[in-house]
Amino acid sequence: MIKKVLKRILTLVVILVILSFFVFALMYIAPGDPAEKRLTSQGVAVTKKVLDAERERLGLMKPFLVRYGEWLFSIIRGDFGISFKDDMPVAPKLLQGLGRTAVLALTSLAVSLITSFLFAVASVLKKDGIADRIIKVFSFVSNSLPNFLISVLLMYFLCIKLKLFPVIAKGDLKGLLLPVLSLSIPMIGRFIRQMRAEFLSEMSKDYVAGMRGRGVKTGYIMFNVIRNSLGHIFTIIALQTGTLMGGSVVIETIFRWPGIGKLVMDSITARDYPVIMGFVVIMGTIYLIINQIADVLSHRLDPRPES
Amino acid sequence: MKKKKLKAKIIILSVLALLLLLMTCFAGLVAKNDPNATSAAAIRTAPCADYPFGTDNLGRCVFSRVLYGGRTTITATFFLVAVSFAAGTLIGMICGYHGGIIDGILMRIADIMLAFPQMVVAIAVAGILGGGMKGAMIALGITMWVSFARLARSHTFSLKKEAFIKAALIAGKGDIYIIIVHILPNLLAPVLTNALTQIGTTMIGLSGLSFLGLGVVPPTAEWGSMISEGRAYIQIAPWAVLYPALATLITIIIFNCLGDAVMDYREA
Amino acid sequence: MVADKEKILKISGLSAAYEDANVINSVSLDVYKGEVLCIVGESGSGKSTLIKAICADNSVSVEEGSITYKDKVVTDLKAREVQKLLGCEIGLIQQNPWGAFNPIRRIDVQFKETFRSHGKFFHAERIKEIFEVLGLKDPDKILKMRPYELSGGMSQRIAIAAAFVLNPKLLLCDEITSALDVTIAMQVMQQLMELKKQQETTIIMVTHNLGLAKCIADRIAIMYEGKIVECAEASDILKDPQDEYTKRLISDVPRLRAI
Amino acid sequence: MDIILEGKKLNKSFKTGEKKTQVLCDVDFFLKEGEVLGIVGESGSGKSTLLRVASGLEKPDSGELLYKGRDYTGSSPRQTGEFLQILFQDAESSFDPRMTMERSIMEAGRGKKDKEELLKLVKMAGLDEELLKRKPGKLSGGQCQRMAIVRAFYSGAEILLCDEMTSALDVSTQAQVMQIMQRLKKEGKLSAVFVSHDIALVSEICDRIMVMKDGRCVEEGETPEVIGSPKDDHTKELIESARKQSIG
Repeated sequence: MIKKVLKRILTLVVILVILSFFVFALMYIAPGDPAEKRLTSQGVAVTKKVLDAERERLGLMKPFLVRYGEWLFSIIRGDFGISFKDDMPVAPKLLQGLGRTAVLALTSLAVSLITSFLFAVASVLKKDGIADRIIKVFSFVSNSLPNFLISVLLMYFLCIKLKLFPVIAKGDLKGLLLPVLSLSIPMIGRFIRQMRAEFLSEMSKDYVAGMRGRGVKTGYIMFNVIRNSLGHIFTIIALQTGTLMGGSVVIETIFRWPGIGKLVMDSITARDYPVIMGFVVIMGTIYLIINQIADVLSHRLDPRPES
Repeated sequence: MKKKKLKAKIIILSVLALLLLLMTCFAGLVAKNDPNATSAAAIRTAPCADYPFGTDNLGRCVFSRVLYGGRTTITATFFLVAVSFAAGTLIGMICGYHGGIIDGILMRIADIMLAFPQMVVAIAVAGILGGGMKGAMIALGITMWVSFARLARSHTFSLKKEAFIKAALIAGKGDIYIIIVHILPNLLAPVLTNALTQIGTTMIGLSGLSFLGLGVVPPTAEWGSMISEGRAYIQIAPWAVLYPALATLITIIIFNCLGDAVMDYREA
Repeated sequence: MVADKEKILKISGLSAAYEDANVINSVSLDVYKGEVLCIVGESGSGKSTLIKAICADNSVSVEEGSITYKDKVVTDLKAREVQKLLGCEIGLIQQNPWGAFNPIRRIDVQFKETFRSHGKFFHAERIKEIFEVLGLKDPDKILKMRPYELSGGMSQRIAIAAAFVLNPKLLLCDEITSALDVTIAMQVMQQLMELKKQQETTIIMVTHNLGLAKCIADRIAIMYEGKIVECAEASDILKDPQDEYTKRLISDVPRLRAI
Repeated sequence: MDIILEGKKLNKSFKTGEKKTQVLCDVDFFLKEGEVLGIVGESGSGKSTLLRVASGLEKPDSGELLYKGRDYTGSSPRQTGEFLQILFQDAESSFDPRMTMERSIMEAGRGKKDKEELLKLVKMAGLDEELLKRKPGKLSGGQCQRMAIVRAFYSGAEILLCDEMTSALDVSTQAQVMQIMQRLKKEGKLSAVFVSHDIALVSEICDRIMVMKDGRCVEEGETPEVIGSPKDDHTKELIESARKQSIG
């Protein structure tokens, strides 16, 4: 058993190293010279001498692999380097942003999971009834709505037309509602469709007919169907967190929610590479860990060897 | 009986999709005004005769920008889906059929690609590489081919066990003949259906990146960036945002509907 | 001899469709208490759909005619009543040996669900008695296992136990040995008959295997393209079949040469 | 009648995870020209594996395979396909779903494009010529299996390896297919290995019978001997079950 766990951790580490190398290499091939940009963005006249001194200070002169090695070890020590924009260490800014993004992302995830689970179960129980059809149409449309579109529509109707909410979120609970709604609606659509498909495929299995043939109550049957589908549902949720991360960047920019997403968007316009790299490494790591957990859970729930 | 109804649905939707493509491709004929021509006099005018969708903050005709923007988004999406489809299916087929080391390496690479959250990678790549549709397409393309590769691999894997492949081996046919004549045709249907469903998601991704300013470089017209530009003055000129938003929604829904209908048809 | 027997099931003029294909047309059949009736037919003859119709499976749409079990008209029962009926009155065993239980949950837990669905308490002794008759050694170990860990023969025996545990009056068996090897199939059949004698259950056995029907059936009904073309005592039907299709069916069965 | 196909001391095992299961243990078999050898056994007895090994689709771990005395143990399906053909249990899936029957059969002809011979074989199999233009999905199981027989003979193979070829068919369709096999046998055109779990069916068509259990050959001999006076307990059990279900 331990062998399996070790193997899993090893793959996790290997992928993380490759992830960091990919991100670092990306910066290397980026157009323009970061040192020059930093100087111009601070309004310093760019002369050869000043430029070389700046490059030296930022360590841009060292060979690529050495710089990558240094950067990797510093990340492991939790030091994400200094921001190009304001020379402040990047790590605290990223972590603080991460905290606020977590609030937004986890609430949206929770909201979406609960609603979509209830709708999925309801639509499977009353298959081809009116409720099922409405839920199918709703989930189809919401699954086709990009979250930036929803936020614009919500802002237009709720803030401007009905004047229920302030246009700029003030970071308080009321301000949280619109961003959460914009993030949740597409997720609810996607979860309902995937969960419903999972339940229906499980319902078509022979053992459900077998249980009905023994007069087992629908409650027990549904419990078994849901229990068997949980494994796949965890994988679906884990994959969905990736899209959720991307979505939160968009939503935070729109609603000015001060999370890591907004931070990275500002740093992109300011060409602040350490922040961008830090963002990708942190998000990549979280995403990997979530997927590994989902993998372990689904194997625990359905121990049958892969047929 | 159910099949007939589904077939009709597919035909209607494909006609709609085609109509959409034609309208955007021949935008020149339909839209009179030049999409990038600004006019100080006509800033933020409401929809009227010569500006059917009104004008935006720089006085550009929203109607022609929606059509030309459609062309950018749809062509970029189709190109991206087509490339990922071709690359993914080819790699998936080879891995599925030969197995062994090639399969091991390529699928490990696919796992690594899938290990990154797609949008996060897209933002990083587009952000660092700088704007332009090319950057956005590379960003999305990196992870998109994987879904096609996985689907093609699993189908090839199950097809390989089928008796008619064994019969072809006994008939003295080589691997390449078997892949092209037997595996590919039987593979096309499921993978093409997947391609249809990918169109909607890709469009969301591309317009999302443009919305963040990481996709299209102004002034070229693109729905995502139009919505992003129009958002600031939504109170005064809502039409500059609502029409591109509507266009995006309708296009995505048509392609998702088409994808769903084809999937149901194949299962019925 | 059969006339004075009490009738447990009456199918009159039943026409039904399955997956929008008209599969049963005007079938009438009476089943008497305590007998073993085998319905023999090839694939597509509608025999499985008939079984599904008897246990009011909602995938079968009844167009005309009715099915009456004792005094209840099964085709008109509401879902709640059907649920009460199935299990303790009408039992069902399917072809897929792993089709009775959820493959990844413990067997005893699932037996509990069956008992509690009928307002009864988990009766371990009763299950072990039936396991004994079915030749299942070490019942305690089996009860703790999960169905996917079992062989086909064992799974089917546990499915039979699950059907008999609530003492149903009428047991429907849909091709229950087709997925098993011939030798195991014969053992399972004998053990099933043993349980039938103990509980005086009436059995309707659907199969494509005429030879198997000969071994266990009191009466045999031949089904072809949704109709019952012939129905008579097992020995009569084999010695001098009346219907053309039955004759051909009997002649087509391979004989053990050089006996 | 000399020996056309032979296998000596064939072994084969499969590795699933850590567990290694031995599926064939030192199995010998031989087939004479114009003769039909029956291989009977229950699931897991290794009868189908033996057939797949003999066909070249799978390689044995050890042992020898001879075709008319020539060793073909390691050869590929392409080479074995010159003198043998396989008939599968699921006949419909032995044809490419997207190709018409005619094209599939022509494919097995290794370049031969002889419409007369094809039509003659189709008539022999009691099938309508029109079926050649259809795809497998539009044919019944029985029709597909008969088309598979046509394909086997069109490819010019001398030996037919039948892997439970009628187990998926109804009794009446099975009888139709077996009639064709009987006619081919009478015309001396059929040398075949017939694998099945149905000992009664095997006894009707095979000259010799081999009984397999857990990867071993437990009994082998002329049909009347094996059926009349079986020596091995497993064979007795098989015959006993078959006799109980026989309609007489």
